[in-house]
Amino acid sequence: MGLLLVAGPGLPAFGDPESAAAGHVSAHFVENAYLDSHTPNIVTVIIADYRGFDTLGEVVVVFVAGLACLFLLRRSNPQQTGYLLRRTDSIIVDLATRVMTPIIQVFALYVIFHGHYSPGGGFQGGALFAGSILLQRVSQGHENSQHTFSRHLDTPFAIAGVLIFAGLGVVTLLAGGNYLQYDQLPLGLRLDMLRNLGILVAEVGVAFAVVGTLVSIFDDLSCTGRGIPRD
Amino acid sequence: MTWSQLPILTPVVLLVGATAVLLTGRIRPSLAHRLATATCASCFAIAIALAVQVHHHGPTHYALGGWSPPIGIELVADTLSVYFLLVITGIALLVMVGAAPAVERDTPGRSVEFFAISLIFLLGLSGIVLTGDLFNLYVFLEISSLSAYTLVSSGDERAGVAAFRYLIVGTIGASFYLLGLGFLYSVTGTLNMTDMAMRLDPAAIPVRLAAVMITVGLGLKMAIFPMHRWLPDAYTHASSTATALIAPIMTKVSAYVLIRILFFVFGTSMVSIDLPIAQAIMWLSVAGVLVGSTMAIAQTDLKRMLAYSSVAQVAYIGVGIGLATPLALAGALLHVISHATMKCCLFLVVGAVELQTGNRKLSSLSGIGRKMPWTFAAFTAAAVAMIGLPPTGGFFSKWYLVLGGMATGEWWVVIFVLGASLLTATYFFRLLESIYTRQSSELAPIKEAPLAVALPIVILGLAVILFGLFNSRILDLFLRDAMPPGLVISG
Amino acid sequence: MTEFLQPLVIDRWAYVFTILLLSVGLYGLVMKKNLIKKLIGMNIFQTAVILFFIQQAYKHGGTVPIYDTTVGARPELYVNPLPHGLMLTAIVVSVATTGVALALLVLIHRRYETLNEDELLQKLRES
Amino acid sequence: MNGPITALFFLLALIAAIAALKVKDLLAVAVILTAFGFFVALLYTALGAIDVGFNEAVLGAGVTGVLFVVAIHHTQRRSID
Repeated sequence: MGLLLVAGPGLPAFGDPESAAAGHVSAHFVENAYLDSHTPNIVTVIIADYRGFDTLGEVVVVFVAGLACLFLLRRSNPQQTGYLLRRTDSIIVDLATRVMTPIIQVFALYVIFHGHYSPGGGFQGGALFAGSILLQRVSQGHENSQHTFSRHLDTPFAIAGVLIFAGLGVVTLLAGGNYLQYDQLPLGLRLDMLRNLGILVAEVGVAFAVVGTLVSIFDDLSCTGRGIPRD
Repeated sequence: MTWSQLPILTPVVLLVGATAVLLTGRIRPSLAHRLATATCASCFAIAIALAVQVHHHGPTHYALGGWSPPIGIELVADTLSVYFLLVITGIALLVMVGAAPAVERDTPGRSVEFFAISLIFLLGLSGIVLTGDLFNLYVFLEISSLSAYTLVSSGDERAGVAAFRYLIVGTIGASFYLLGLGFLYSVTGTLNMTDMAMRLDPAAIPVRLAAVMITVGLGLKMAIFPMHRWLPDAYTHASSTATALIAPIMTKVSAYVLIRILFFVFGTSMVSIDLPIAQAIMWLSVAGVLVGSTMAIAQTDLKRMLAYSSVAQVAYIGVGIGLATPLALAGALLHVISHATMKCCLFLVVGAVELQTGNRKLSSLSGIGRKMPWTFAAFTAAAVAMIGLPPTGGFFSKWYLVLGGMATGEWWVVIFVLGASLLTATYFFRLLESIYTRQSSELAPIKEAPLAVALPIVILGLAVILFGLFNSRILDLFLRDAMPPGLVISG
Repeated sequence: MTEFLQPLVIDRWAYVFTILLLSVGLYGLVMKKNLIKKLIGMNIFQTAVILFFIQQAYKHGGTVPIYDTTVGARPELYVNPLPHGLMLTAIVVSVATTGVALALLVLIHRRYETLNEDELLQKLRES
Repeated sequence: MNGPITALFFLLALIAAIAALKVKDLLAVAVILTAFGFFVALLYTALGAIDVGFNEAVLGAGVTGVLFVVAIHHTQRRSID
């Protein structure tokens, strides 16, 4: 740690507008993000367009985490699988979550689709949506919350998300561009609008994957599988 | 779609393959293995095509999203990365071909997920060797690590603990890498490797600190000596297929990242002259070889013995990196391919033995060489290569290491390699002796492994010898071009 | 001493805080015996690394990185957006790692009925 | 300008981090960890990283906490250190 402190003076000062990191590449992002893709939120443009491949990789990380929990904890035999969570006894909690859930979900959708203009996007919206489902799972119990989001849905959701994002790349590949080069989408719009659209599709893919995976991880963690005989 | 799209195809094919395995696995689980094998085969084909292309036209740069670097992320397929890509996909294909029976036994009812995770593991590794962006490398590092933890946990009942320890160590390693990257980014403002190499000031303190932290982080992943504790447990308790898949390539890819960052981004002079990083890696690796070999002698479990010998063999690569001379680095790279093939062969044999006998204690192996002649012929070839006897690949990689050491007057390398080979010989000859000469009646019903299991083992056994015979071809085809700037193999 | 402290404490106090947080995480990771505590230490450590990126992206007088027509595309008036994009990825990666780690812990507890490292090693030795 | 606020959030996050490692009741630890995530999210926001702050608020302060609680339910609640 002392070593880390020694290096401190060599770093750019906190809040220095002239630091090396602030110039170069990120200056290019700030100057061109709106022109390139008609999207005011620069961070959204960076994660979904300039560095879209990182985000695809991240979706794969989330996906493999969900898959890992599935692999580790879920048993194929549903008879052996019980779930931890029961419906809450408190009427206040029950009522509050019933009111809150749809509001959170609508807000989550807003976050996903409004990510171009305001903070937010696929991750945040997806995680928020997943959060609302987890809230329901915790308060209403596992069995009672299946009608909103069945536990059989989560892996397909995650796969769909990965396929939407990766498929978008394949479409641009087939259309003659590089992978994830949204301006090659065969739709006949202006280049910046094409990128705008590409970002939206990517965000939706991310959201699908995040919702599916987070709910899947939660379900796997909360199931009391007795598949492994205790010895 | 033209030939210029080749670099991106490996990750995309693996990703689509993984989802396809999951989807078809829900309907027909038996298809999952074939689909995974087909995916690996097509990736191997892509890697060969890429190698041919790089050989004829030089390094291929691929700008993702059409954004030219340093704005966007680029994939760079140069000789070094193609070399590693060939190793990864080739090993993966051979492991996958014979994986079905062992996976079905080790993880009953979950083999579909196992194959999907294996493919994503390969996706992570191939992404690491192809990418030209330091943060993208981190993302792929995490993909491969997360899937590796899961694959490790698929083994026997202690595997969970081993996997958790591996997860903690791996995450610290990745975090250190990310922290070092943060320092680099804050003084250069870029993440692209080529761009960073140009904008870097090797004298700046944050850059030096970043070099140390990245080395520590990757050293954790590569299991360099004092940070090797996770490896034996992880390899021993993982299921046999997982070990055969992870052991040959995971640590090699960490070595690749180390080579790429130390020599290509920081530059040879900085890591070996300005800072004693290379020397530190070298001495730690020397210790690693000795400790790993000594521990291997003391083991009674075949898999655990091989795991400790992995620590030692990976450390040879570390010695080659640490010497930082052209021939030593060539030796390290040659050792990557020869150790990957022989270690894969050995672990597959362990898997085959476990499949046929249900046991992997060293004592129970007496006389098994006559019951499973083909498998153990390959085992012998690989064992001879591990010791480093000619004409196998293991001999020549050490030979180049010695040459590289002598080029800078490091004569102790000769004695060290000889001594370490003697240590390796101790445990492998003891093993070979009991396999072939002793008689054992209780092994009566044991038969040769099924064709799909035995074939990859025999191919790997042959490959070990072929890499030895054609080592100068490998040197000419790949390693000469793969050298980092400033290190040129003369002659 | 002052010429050493001045650049560190006055100009880079956020950096010092980050290092402290990093140390806390590392302490938990190394010293704590309970595996869940170790995991929490790991979480704090990762958060500190993320914080390191975020604090170096900050600029005095910079606004949030959302394009504003009244400000125009002048890089010096926005906080550096690139680390934000990177750290979004890093946060999700850390949550994914935590998820897998918790799954492993549940698995370990099912088998050995303990999450204390010493007891766990004891049981491993016995079996 | 917002230096004091940032410093305050830093301090709170630091305290929460230390508390999360010191408290022996793991369920309480999970809640403190959530608080830690929340403070860090505020900190990100104060530093101008609203997207990251949002993400941390949802993931670090929300989902991680829930996952920890569920996992602790399955395992044991007390920790000796």
